[in-house]
Amino acid sequence: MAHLALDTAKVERCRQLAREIALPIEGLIARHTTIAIERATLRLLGVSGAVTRNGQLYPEVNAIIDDLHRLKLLDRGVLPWFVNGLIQTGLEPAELGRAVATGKVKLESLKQAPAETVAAKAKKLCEAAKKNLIEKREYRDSLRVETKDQFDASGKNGPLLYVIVATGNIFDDVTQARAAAQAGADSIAVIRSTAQSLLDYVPHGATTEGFGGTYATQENFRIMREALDDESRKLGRYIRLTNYCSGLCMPEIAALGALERLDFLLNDAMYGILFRDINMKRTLIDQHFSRLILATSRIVIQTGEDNYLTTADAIENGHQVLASQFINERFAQHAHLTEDLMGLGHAQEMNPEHPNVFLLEIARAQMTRDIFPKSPIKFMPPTRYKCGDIFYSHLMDAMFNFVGVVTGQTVQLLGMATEAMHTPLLQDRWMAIKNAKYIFNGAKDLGLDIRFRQDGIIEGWAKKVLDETLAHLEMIHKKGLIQAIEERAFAEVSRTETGGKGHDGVMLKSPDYLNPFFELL
Amino acid sequence: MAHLALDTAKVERCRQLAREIALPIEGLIARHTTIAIERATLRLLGVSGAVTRNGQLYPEVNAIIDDLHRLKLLDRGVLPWFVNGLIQTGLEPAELGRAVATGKVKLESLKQAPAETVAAKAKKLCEAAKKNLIEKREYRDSLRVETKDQFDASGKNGPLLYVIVATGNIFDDVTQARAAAQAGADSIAVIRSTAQSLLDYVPHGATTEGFGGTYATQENFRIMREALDDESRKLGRYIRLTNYCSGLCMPEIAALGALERLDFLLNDAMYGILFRDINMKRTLIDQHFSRLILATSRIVIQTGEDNYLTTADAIENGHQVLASQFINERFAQHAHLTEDLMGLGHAQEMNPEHPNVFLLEIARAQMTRDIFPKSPIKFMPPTRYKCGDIFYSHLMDAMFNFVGVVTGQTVQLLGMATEAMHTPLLQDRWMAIKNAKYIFNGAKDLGLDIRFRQDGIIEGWAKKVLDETLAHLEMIHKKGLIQAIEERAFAEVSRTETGGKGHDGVMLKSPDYLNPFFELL
Amino acid sequence: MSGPKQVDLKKLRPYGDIMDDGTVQLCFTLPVEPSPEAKEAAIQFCQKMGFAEVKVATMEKAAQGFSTFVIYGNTKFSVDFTSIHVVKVESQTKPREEVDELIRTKIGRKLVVVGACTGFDAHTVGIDAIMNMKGFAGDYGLERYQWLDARNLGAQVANDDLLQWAIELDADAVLVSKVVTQHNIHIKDLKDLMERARKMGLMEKMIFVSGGPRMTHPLALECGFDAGFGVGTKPSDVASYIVDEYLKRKAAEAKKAPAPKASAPAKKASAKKEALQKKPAGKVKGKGSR
Amino acid sequence: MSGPKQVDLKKLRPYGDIMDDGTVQLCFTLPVEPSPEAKEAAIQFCQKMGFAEVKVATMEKAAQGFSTFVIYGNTKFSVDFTSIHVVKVESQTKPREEVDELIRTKIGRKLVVVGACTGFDAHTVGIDAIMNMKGFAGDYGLERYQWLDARNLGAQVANDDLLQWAIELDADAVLVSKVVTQHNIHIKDLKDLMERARKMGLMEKMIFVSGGPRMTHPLALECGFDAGFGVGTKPSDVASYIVDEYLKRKAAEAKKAPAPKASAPAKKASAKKEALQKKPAGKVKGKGSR
Ligand code: B12
Ligand code: B12
Ligand SMILES: Cc1ncc(COP(=O)(O)O)c(C=O)c1O
Ligand SMILES: Cc1ncc(COP(=O)(O)O)c(C=O)c1O
Repeated sequence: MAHLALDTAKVERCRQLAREIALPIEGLIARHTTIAIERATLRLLGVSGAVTRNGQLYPEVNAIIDDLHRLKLLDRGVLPWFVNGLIQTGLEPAELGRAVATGKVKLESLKQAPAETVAAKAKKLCEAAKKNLIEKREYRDSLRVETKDQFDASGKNGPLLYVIVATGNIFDDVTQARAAAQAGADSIAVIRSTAQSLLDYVPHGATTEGFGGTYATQENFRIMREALDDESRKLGRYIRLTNYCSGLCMPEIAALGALERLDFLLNDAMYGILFRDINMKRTLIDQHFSRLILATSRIVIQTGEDNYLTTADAIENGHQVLASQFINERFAQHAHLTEDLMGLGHAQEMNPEHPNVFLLEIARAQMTRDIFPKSPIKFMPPTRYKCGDIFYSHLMDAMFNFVGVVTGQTVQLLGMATEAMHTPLLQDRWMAIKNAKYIFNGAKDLGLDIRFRQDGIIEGWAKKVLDETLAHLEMIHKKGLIQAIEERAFAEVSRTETGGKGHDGVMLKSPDYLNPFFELL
Repeated sequence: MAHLALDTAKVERCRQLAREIALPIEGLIARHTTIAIERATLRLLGVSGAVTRNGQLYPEVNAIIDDLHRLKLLDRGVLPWFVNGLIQTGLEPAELGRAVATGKVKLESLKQAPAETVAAKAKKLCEAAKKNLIEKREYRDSLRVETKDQFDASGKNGPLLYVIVATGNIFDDVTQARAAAQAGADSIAVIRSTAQSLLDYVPHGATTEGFGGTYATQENFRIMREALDDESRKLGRYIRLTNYCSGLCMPEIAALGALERLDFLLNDAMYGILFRDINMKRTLIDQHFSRLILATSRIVIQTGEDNYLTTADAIENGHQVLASQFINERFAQHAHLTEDLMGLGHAQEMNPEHPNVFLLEIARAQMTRDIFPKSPIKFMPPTRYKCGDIFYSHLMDAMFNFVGVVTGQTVQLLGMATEAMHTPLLQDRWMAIKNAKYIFNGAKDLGLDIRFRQDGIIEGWAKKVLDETLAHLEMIHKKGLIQAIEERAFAEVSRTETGGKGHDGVMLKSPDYLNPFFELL
Repeated sequence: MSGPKQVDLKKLRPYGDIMDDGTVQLCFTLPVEPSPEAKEAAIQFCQKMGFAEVKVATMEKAAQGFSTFVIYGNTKFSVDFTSIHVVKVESQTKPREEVDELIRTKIGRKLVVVGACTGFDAHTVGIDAIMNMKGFAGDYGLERYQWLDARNLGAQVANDDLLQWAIELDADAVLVSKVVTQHNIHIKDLKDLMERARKMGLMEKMIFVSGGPRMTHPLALECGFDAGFGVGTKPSDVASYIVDEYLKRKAAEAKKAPAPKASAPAKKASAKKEALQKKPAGKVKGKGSR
Repeated sequence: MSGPKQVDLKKLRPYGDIMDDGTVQLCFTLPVEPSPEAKEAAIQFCQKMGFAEVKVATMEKAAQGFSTFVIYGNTKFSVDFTSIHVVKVESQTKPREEVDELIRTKIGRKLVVVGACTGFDAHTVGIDAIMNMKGFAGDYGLERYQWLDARNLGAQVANDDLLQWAIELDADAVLVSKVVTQHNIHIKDLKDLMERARKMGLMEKMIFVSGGPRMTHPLALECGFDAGFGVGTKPSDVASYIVDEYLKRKAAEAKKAPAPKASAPAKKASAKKEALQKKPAGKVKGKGSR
């Protein structure tokens, strides 16, 4: 790979700043829990059912947590109540969950076992839950071995072909996913239905209705993974499954993804804040717990910096993306995620008519590769400048694929010629995969065969963006992350500490807060 | 521009060999004339009409030459007879041409003026004809200045956008040509009707019928050039016109192109032999006279080595293309063409699914640029591997455009997404131009910003092809060009010295052969 | 032999490389394996659509049980271009200064414009392009207009909330952006909004404008809006329309009852002030808004 | 809520992202300037072709007076896949060895095959791919067959010359390649050839096979040929067909008159020899042939 001559001292300084920027937030994380974390905890213990509330399926975990939250009893966490319930009723977690959700048992009004007993049983249960996660992980890894999986996080074996399905109907999604896999896709992302991230519960069961995407539910995960297991074996190629974690249910989706053997989860420390107006504290606290789970299950996170460039100009704002990547990297480390699990995101969104635009995109992609050498970087395609001229749009994707393979990106989310029109048709995806295969094969070793001219346009642009990034992080460091976000540090969006959705789901932990997962994961 | 480290001694040796290979042929050229040369001579003097023979328009020059040839009187050339005719009848060339063609005057049976008188008048007429050519050239050049023409033969200003029109109807061609120019095309090539090159006369007048192309006639040239003059002025951009010279009427088409201010003419020393089975001697003798005319009018020739790769495999036969280019270069020099008029042709025709195919194509294109730095190289698009999947085909053209701009080719003949289907539709051409503009702009200075890794795949391939070329030229040198061609030196085609069409049109010049153009042009 | 065939507007047909050849390119996928029968099915299908000379450029196996085709055909249909009439937004786009001047002189108070991207739709870039200072393609947004009081509520705003704000701010015009169109969600949401507006009797009081990449003026009318704008709309197009429409309505009113006009401005002004107090910070700080 | 909707072969329709949605992409150019009217014309045109929900992805100015459209529509048409019947070449492709073996055992003499690309058509690559040693896509050409005597006359061969050669060489099969198809020149030339062949009474004596990128078996039959082959044909497909067809005819003859069969081979053999003497070198040295 042709590498850029970047000032490593500046890169180190950026990491240093990110660490210091994250520090106060890490304190905040330690002191709080959220209703989502407590629900995720119950899910890990096996509470997975749903009850019908005014005609709609409502998860048992929500029913349980809602009540305790209303009674202001959650600052101790859900476990003291729930585990005590298990002791008093002698039921299994799943049984108790149902009993409580259906009102047959009231956790708050049961007699209390001694704290030590509860704590001890809680620990045992959580250890069992962790063991379960590890078994799922090992099964997934064995399937990868069985299918001779070639994936290399640092991108050695060329970009992975990653496509989305988004029919809204999980069964149609399966049809599309199988077709894509047969055409050559390596990973299938099931786009979530519009604004599911704003629901404070995870819908239940298989779903066939959704807008712009399909609901992320445990059953939908299972159905899709089952189909992909089948295709993986048929094709002798391991096909990955991706879904979306960020949102009001970040910890729960992480738990469900872990239980259903997902490979990638879109998981960003700030996406919810910036793009879904979810409360800052809520998001920052949730993302940590969710990542603890993913670290245990060794699921690759994919961050959402690419989104910055869909709203802010990509030529001017490259530094925001890089600055955010350093911060996401730091939060990931804090949750024990190893570098090969940090799928940092960026995108090729510059104005296609800008002179020498490919040189600037190469500079951005190459520096991302060079600064995060072990990261399974997620490279997102042109979307914003995509237009109704599908033939031109198809070319933009070809040049995106070209930049991806030349700079050694790890995960290439394939662009669609019809991006400006509709969610992908089967033929759009087939065409996109053919596009990527052609370019990846034809330019296979080009990155290794060229060098960038010293102080040329490419190197110059990379230097410029690194300097701007450093300055940007210095600014954030001075103001503090929260203040900086309020002042539009990222994607031209302003959010406040107390504003946004889900703030009331955040609680200060009491001294007797109990949740062994924080130690175990 | 990233340059390749090529062994200049080897390149020099190739040129040396080409000179020696051409030498015997140059002798042959000096000793012979052809019916086409003599017809072209008359056309330069102003004989441009046609007579009707069995319902068809037949050029006066053919009528005149046919008769003299039948009577075996042409070894002195047509001028002794025709100029004497002018003296005896006192008619103007055009008038005499008509009179002879209609049988009113028999050149052979007129009384003879003294040789000196004839020679003197012949010289005067040819000088006037040359003056006329130069006026046309100057008018063309003034129009280029008026429209601030940016063309640079060495490719400094980026590849020129060159498209073909081929409706078969000159008036529809004009519609298509104007549309292409408005969309951004810099040069319009009017493809000739299938196999016109096998006609031993140039059709007359405006034509509206043709297969796979439109007949090359003086009137069609005029009609198209007039339309392009108009567009050039409207768009403030000089639009070039191209047509096809090689074939049985090579010298005449050169003359007509010169008279109608063409900018490019497809003119190859061996194309007719290899691809139209036209007799070797005929072709080699004709090409020289045609090029003398083009040198005077400073019309850029474009050679046809690209065709080799449409029949022979492009990965294996790169050396044939390069060897042929050296030979074409030598014959061009011999006809006084300067480097900036030698549009050597090559093409991107490798199997698109070959691993690292873009690296190999870059190597081929770059070495062509480096070995012929001042040549207005003509780079031809993928055609052979083009398929019915127009979306994929469109990508092949994008990568062709990419290689073209990165390696600094001069003239980029734009590929069409529908290449495997039909001659281009208006929308196909529009799409192709949009493709080229996008890639050329986005990768504008990429060639300057990269270096090729020493002994990398690209450099390695270039070295290999140069070595094979040297060996190939040594072989041709040993056997002689004629024998080598019989033994398939180029494009896997075998031709013999006496085989092929038009051999009977070749004549040994007699000692009193008269044609001042050989000294004047 | 004369010039090329001229276009016959009464019988307008697609142009390939000769006038009236009716050439059309198609690409579609049939849910069957590639086979001679599949190809024949594709051809018959094109013939049903009225194509003569159906040329199958390619039949590709897109996946098990799916064949994708690229086809060229020559249609037998033509349309009478001379008889086509398109309903267009009745307004001439004017420069910002002119619009401001018009409002200042002819209305004498700021016009209040409330905008949002409604329902679950989270796409703010479109409405931002119209409303935010910055604007779009070098054309300043409505917030930049001196005589417009533009309020961008951001995205994912429920229809009811939008109308509530419109009432509280005493809006003269309401702008609605819809970008997600899958399963025609945009049409459902837009009709729902206008249904509520009608019930609340806001139709006469306010000018309702919708927009989005798939929006057209006719479609907007069909959904009950006063106007609709699509791809490439510029803020000045919208501002110009709003003021023209406002004046047209006033003129019409005037004919009926010229009396109450005078006091209006005053009332408006005050009403607006209060509303602004009520307006929670969070809202105005919506994604991408000022 | 169960599985996805299954395909209904009696009502086969294009598949976009849901079974039966009938999605089709179109691209065409109208000879008018881009304008709302032009867009409407494009929409009406699509409606005439039976499209519902016509979505104009883009209207581009391709040139003065030309608008190019990309459109997505949902067709209302479907075809009955179960009732489709395609006439196919009746022959099973066999490996070279098998074909040679068949000829050796069942016919006992080499079959003579003469091929050319006719008329002004100069495209030899196609016929070469079928006839030359080298072959196509790893499948050896007819010249490589021990029991075939394959003669490739190259390109731009006049119909009469081809037939003359077929007669002189006493050919069993005649192969004709047509690549240029503009204005259906290929159909004209092919029909002309068969007209002459019929007049000369060669129809029964020889097997006439045509091929080319736009050729289909049905089209070949329409032009009077016995079989036609299109894109991607392999030499072995052709060789297999020739021998099968030859044997079929012999069998049919046999029924009628089993007598003259015996002498045939001998006659053939000699006839061929002479012809070869006559055959001018130039000819066989045709472009691309050995
Ligand atoms: C940027 C973007 C996003 C960003 C949005 C960021 C933001 N804050 O807006 C992010 C990444 C968050 C996003 C998310 C999603 N998106 Co999105 N997104 C896009 C994208 C790439 C560009 C849209 C855009 O900004 N265009 C630029 C603006 C300026 O153009 P415009 O909206 O057309 O606005 C102009 C005119 O329409 C008009 N106009 C618009 N509104 C109004 C209003 C009025 C009153 C007036 C007068 C005029 C007017 O004026 C504007 C200026 O000319 C498009 C694809 C594309 N290239 O179009 C997909 C696209 C719109 N997204 C889509 C989808 C499905 C989603 C998701 C549901 C999942 C997914 N597939 O990505 C999620 C969830 C979003 C949600 N809950 O709604 C689909 C919609 C498919 C459909 N037709 O239904 C698209 C088409 C992509 C695709 N092919 O799948 N997306
Ligand atoms: C190579 C080529 C040339 C070469 C030909 C060299 C040669 N000696 O053959 C050169 C450069 C000389 C050339 C010239 C021209 N060409 Co040309 N050429 C092509 C090209 C790029 C590839 C054709 C090819 O070799 N295909 C590979 C072979 C193996 O495929 P195939 O022919 O289909 O053959 C297979 C099957 O069809 C079948 N088959 C074919 N013949 C037969 C016969 C029998 C008996 C059987 C059983 C099977 C069979 O088996 C083969 C193997 O599977 C095509 C574009 C394309 N990509 O298709 C244009 C193309 C065919 N050419 C075209 C034209 C118009 C010309 C020209 C007139 C001008 C121009 N536009 O280039 C000139 C003049 C030629 C003339 N007088 O006829 C057009 C034809 C348009 C049309 N549909 O009418 C095309 C489609 C390009 C275009 N879009 O303009 N051309
Ligand atoms: C990090 C991240 N999380 C989640 C999502 C999807 O979020 P939603 O479901 O809200 O569209 C995205 C989409 O781009 C993302 O980048
Ligand atoms: C050098 C040269 N001359 C002439 C032609 C066209 O020749 P014809 O008219 O015989 O197709 C070509 C086509 O590729 C060419 O390369």
